[in-house]
Amino acid sequence: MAISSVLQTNLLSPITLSFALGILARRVKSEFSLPKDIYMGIAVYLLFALGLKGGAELAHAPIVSIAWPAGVTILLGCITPLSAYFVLRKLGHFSTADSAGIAAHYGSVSAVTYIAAQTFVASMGKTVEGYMPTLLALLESPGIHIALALGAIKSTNKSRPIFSVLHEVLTARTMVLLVGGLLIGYLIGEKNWHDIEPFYDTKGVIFKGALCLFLLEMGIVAGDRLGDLKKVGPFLIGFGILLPIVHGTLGVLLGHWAGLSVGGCTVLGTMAASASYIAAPPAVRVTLPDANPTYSLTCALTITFPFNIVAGIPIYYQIAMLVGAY
Amino acid sequence: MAISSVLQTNLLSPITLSFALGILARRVKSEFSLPKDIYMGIAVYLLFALGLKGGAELAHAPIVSIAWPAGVTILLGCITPLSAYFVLRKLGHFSTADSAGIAAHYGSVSAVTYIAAQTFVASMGKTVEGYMPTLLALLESPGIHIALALGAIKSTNKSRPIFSVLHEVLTARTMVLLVGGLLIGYLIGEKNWHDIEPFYDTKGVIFKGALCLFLLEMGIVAGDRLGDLKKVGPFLIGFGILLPIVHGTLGVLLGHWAGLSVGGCTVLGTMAASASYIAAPPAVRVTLPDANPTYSLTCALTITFPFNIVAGIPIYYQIAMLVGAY
Amino acid sequence: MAISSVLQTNLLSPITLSFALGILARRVKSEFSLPKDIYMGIAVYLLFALGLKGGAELAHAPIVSIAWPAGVTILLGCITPLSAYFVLRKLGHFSTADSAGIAAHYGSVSAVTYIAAQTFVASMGKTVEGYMPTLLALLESPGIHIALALGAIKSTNKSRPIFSVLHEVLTARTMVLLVGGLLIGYLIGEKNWHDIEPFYDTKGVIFKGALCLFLLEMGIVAGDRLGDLKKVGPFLIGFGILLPIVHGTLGVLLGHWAGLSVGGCTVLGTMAASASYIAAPPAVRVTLPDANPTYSLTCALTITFPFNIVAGIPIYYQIAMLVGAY
Amino acid sequence: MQTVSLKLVTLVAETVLADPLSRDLTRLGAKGFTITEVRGEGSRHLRSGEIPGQNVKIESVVSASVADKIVDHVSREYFPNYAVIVYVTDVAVVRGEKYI
Amino acid sequence: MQTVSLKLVTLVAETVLADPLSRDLTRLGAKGFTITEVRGEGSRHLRSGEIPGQNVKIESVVSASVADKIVDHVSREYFPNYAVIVYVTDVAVVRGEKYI
Amino acid sequence: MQTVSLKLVTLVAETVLADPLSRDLTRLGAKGFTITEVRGEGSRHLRSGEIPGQNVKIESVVSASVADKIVDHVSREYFPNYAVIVYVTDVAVVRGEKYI
Ligand SMILES: Nc1ncnc2c1ncn2[C@@H]1O[C@H](COP(=O)(O)O)[C@@H](O)[C@H]1O
Ligand SMILES: Nc1ncnc2c1ncn2[C@@H]1O[C@H](COP(=O)(O)O)[C@@H](O)[C@H]1O
Ligand SMILES: Nc1ncnc2c1ncn2[C@@H]1O[C@H](COP(=O)(O)O)[C@@H](O)[C@H]1O
Ligand code: NA
Ligand code: NA
Ligand code: NA
Repeated sequence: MAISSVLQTNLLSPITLSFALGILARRVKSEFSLPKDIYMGIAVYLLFALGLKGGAELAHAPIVSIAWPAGVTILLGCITPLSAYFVLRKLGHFSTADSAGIAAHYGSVSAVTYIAAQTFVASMGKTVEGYMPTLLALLESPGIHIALALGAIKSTNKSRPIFSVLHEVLTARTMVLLVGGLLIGYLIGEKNWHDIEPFYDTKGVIFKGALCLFLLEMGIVAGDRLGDLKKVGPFLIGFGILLPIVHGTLGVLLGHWAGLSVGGCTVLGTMAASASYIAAPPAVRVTLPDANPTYSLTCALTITFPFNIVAGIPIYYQIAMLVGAY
Repeated sequence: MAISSVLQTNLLSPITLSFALGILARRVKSEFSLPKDIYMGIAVYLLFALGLKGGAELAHAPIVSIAWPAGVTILLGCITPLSAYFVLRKLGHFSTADSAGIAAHYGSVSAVTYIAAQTFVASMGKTVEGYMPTLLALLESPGIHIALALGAIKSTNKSRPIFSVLHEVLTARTMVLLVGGLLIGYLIGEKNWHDIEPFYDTKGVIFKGALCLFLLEMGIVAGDRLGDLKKVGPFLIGFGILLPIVHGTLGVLLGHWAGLSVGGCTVLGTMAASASYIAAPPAVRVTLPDANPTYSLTCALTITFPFNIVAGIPIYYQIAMLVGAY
Repeated sequence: MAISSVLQTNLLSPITLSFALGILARRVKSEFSLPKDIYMGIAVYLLFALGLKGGAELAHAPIVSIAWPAGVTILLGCITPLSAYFVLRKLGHFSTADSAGIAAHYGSVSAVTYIAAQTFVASMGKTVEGYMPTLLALLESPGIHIALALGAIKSTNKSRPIFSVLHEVLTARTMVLLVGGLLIGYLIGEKNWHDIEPFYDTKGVIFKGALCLFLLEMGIVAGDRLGDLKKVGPFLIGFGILLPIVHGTLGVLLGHWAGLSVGGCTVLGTMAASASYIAAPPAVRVTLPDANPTYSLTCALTITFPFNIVAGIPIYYQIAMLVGAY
Repeated sequence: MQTVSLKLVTLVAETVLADPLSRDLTRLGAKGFTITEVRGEGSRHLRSGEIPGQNVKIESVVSASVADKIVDHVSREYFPNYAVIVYVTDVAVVRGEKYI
Repeated sequence: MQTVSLKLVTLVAETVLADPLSRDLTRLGAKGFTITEVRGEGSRHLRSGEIPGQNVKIESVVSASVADKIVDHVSREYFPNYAVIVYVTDVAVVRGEKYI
Repeated sequence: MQTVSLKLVTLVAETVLADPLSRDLTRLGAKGFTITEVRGEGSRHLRSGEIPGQNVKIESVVSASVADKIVDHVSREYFPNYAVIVYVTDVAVVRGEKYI
């Protein structure tokens, strides 16, 4: 399929359009937003569903088949925060705190971007390895820890004891629901899974329907911050688009090398390219007080997230095709 | 089918009974109510679903076929606030502010009443034009603006600058979700729509199930205000029942004239007969400070809404049959 | 099926594992919890679904067939609070207030435990009488009233006028949704029920999916209170396990005697064995100020609830088999 | 604009007391009150209610004498058994008659 | 640490007034404000809004003169037609310049 | 009923500080505190957190000396980098010992 038509398919997906509607609503100064608890509730549902589904699939997959993909995923979790940090520090001349803070976001992963990639791949008629949610869980925290450690070491200011923060990240919502869901999905077995599958199936209608509402609110949150683009300046805007492409390509290549299918490569690339805006921000905020949160959040939420949703994912998919993943 | 049995079918629908349960709960002084965010969340879902479904249908309908129905809808949006205003001012001798305030409610539309009409028509085995949600969106705001302008001009008191309010109404939740949903549903195309249809289909089980919970809470809210019936007096009670019948008949006739089916006529009549209790109240409250909110809200929520749900809709349906809509 | 494999089936059910995950999350000091309104919203949905489904079934059942089961249910509602009270007073030497307070919890019923029993029985391939939700509604309040009356009479301290509390219990969320749902389900008739059945069916996927999220949060709430086990001491811990077995056995026997199937006996036994932690606590708190809420809530929520979910229900099932219910 | 000086009585108590306390306030002469859902920690560590630490804050602007009555009543009726605190602040209001 | 004494102006009003009032506060010289969703009962028993009794509490630390302006403005513009109250408390803050 | 006069310390800060601040309060001698979810606007316009403007209000009744310690600590540790304000009010309580 031509890149153009791929892009179009992606642009006209309910996910992309719901996100666009959210941004539009804020641009016309609408005061509408999803009730806070609903937004949180959908997030819980999406993450739990990801975990359960992943666990159910895991029950079939021979553990060995995951070894290599898991390995490269953790590798990505170690490389991406460092590459981000040094680009910001050396090329962008940002303070250690700011560099580390932003790096923590790009070293981690955005679950919603992951889901969007999965949905996109499916719409391309390709399949994705069932154990991808496991990789998602693996990529969640290492990047944050590495970046924060880096910031804590390098920064002259005393920064809050880092261990309590490591713990907070490891026990945060995403980890509980993702890892917990994986365990449950793995343990309950075929029959029980089929009882709840229509509700939690990430290809199911409930999941897809809820996802639209979630992206509508994400659009509103991002639209809210469009104004901050001025504050972050051209370098970070370029950074928020180019680094994902680099990380995404790296993810695709490593995924291919680890034997992932074209679908798996696309999703792993997207994971590497995505930036966390849920787990990372509070961790960075309390550990590196003098890191400016406007920088990291605007990059992750207002630049990289939309870029990945709209153009990034199709690009990583094309790369995956090029490297000739089957 | 005889009117009696039609009424009975309607009385025993889950919607009507859930609403009745809500009222009953308040009458026996139960403190139960739906959590606020859930109530809001269901409202968001219902409106978004209406929009998406309407948009998906719109994709098929030849735009021209909507021209006339759209025209009469806007006409209704201009007539109904004026008729309401003058009845209140001349016959009811209400202050300009109160007359305009109440007129703003009756010039607009209640989405839930619209949904109830749609469900009722379906239960009668009749179909409704797919583009009705578009008409719903068209009828939402003109009435409010006309009534508020009227009040602002006529009232001696200075009233808050009206333009900011016009903007608020146009960008309120209902408009964002309805118009936004229409656009998305229109753009995503067949395949994408089918992916999310079971979740958002207004004839689907999720929609119908959520609707019951929503009407349960609406019953509670209405039951809460039953006591206010004393405060508004017999004139407004009569007004809240008779004006909808007049507006409803007018809506059916204009709909028939514009070539709508019996289902479409019934729904358009119901739209004209219904009174807004979401969009109108805040707009009126800030623009016309000396309009008594107890009057307008009690009429819209405690008199007209239940009347339409229980008796109004079947009546408009009968009228549609009489005028011989096919 | 051997008790061991029955236990295992139960341990690996999504419900049990979700509950376990919640406890685990709290043990690792995760701060995750379901948004309050979502938790409340799911509770509303579960109770309303129970009612509707029960009502729909009731429409078929010949009323007479319920007479005996209803009778023994009310009997259980009178016996269980008394047995609980005297065990605590005489053997445990607790104050009148504390004894009455705890007794109010064990005299009532936990809807979630009821649901777990129903799901378990189904997973054993057995059916349950359709009118069980009616029995659930019957068992909800008598026990609370009897225990509170007992406490009010015996306690020397003046306790808050009891009648307002009786009213509060009778009009609380559970009663409104359960009894209201029963009425609606009974009245709407076949066709209407089938329209909403997939959404509200207690065997349906939405119900089962939502139930997992609910038990996840219940696990968190219970995990939060594990620390209180120290405060309540060994007697109450034993009480929280042994009394349910006694009440459960009694429930099974009376159910069998009233002609319930093995499924019905298991569920009725579970109802008798379960302790309320929604309706009872506030009623007790305001009526018996000097009853220590830590005692009653820890017993009901941290001891008896998990015990029933994990071991109790399978045990009552085995007993039902033994007494030779068909 | 000249103002009169009144008392703001603030109660923080476990949620279940929201209704009893508001009734008491009205009975003791308060003309109105404002309720906020809060969470908190104190010295008593009482874990009543399904979700512990869920409290309500009830604020009422009243005359000095009514303030005394409320503080008095609350500390007699509720302190012994309930997780509740009360404190009083001086406030200046316009149209003092509204609150008396 | 030495502190300066300022005024805390507290408004409780029906939800629909949240935006107009915050705009007014800023216009009258408040450098910031904090909004809380509350519910309440008063003497007016106005049932505006779908769910009655839903109010907002707006608190702002300001100078004495700004406090006067706000009280003045609110009682003139809003008292007659809206469910709203306002009261003023003395507060001590550090870095007083932040609020002036 | 005779009352003692104490201090009510009020902190408004971005949500992420809720835990660190409560820990600090306890460490500095506060016997309890009440937390409210609020939203607000100030001079700093820092947009930390996914949804900007989401703050917490932490209130604690403490002795004058503890109040000083808290104000001191907060303005030293948090003012430079965080969106946070603190102010102190006089309050009258019964059973003052509960708070000291
Ligand atoms: N010193 C304090 N300052 C502010 N709020 C307090 C204080 N002590 C207790 N509270 C509040 O009062 C509730 C009950 O406190 P207690 O009775 O001490 O457990 C707590 O949950 C807090 O919300
Ligand atoms: N005396 C009072 N103390 C505290 N809050 C009050 C008082 N009177 C009124 N309020 C608040 O102000 C709102 C409007 O009051 P009113 O205008 O008297 O109906 C009420 O809903 C309460 O939230
Ligand atoms: N003058 C003020 N009065 C009341 N609250 C304020 C004031 N200034 C700031 N705040 C609160 O403190 C938070 C942080 O303010 P700032 O650090 O100035 O951005 C704001 O979001 C408000 O909730
Ligand atoms: Na990444
Ligand atoms: Na209308
Ligand atoms: Na029981």
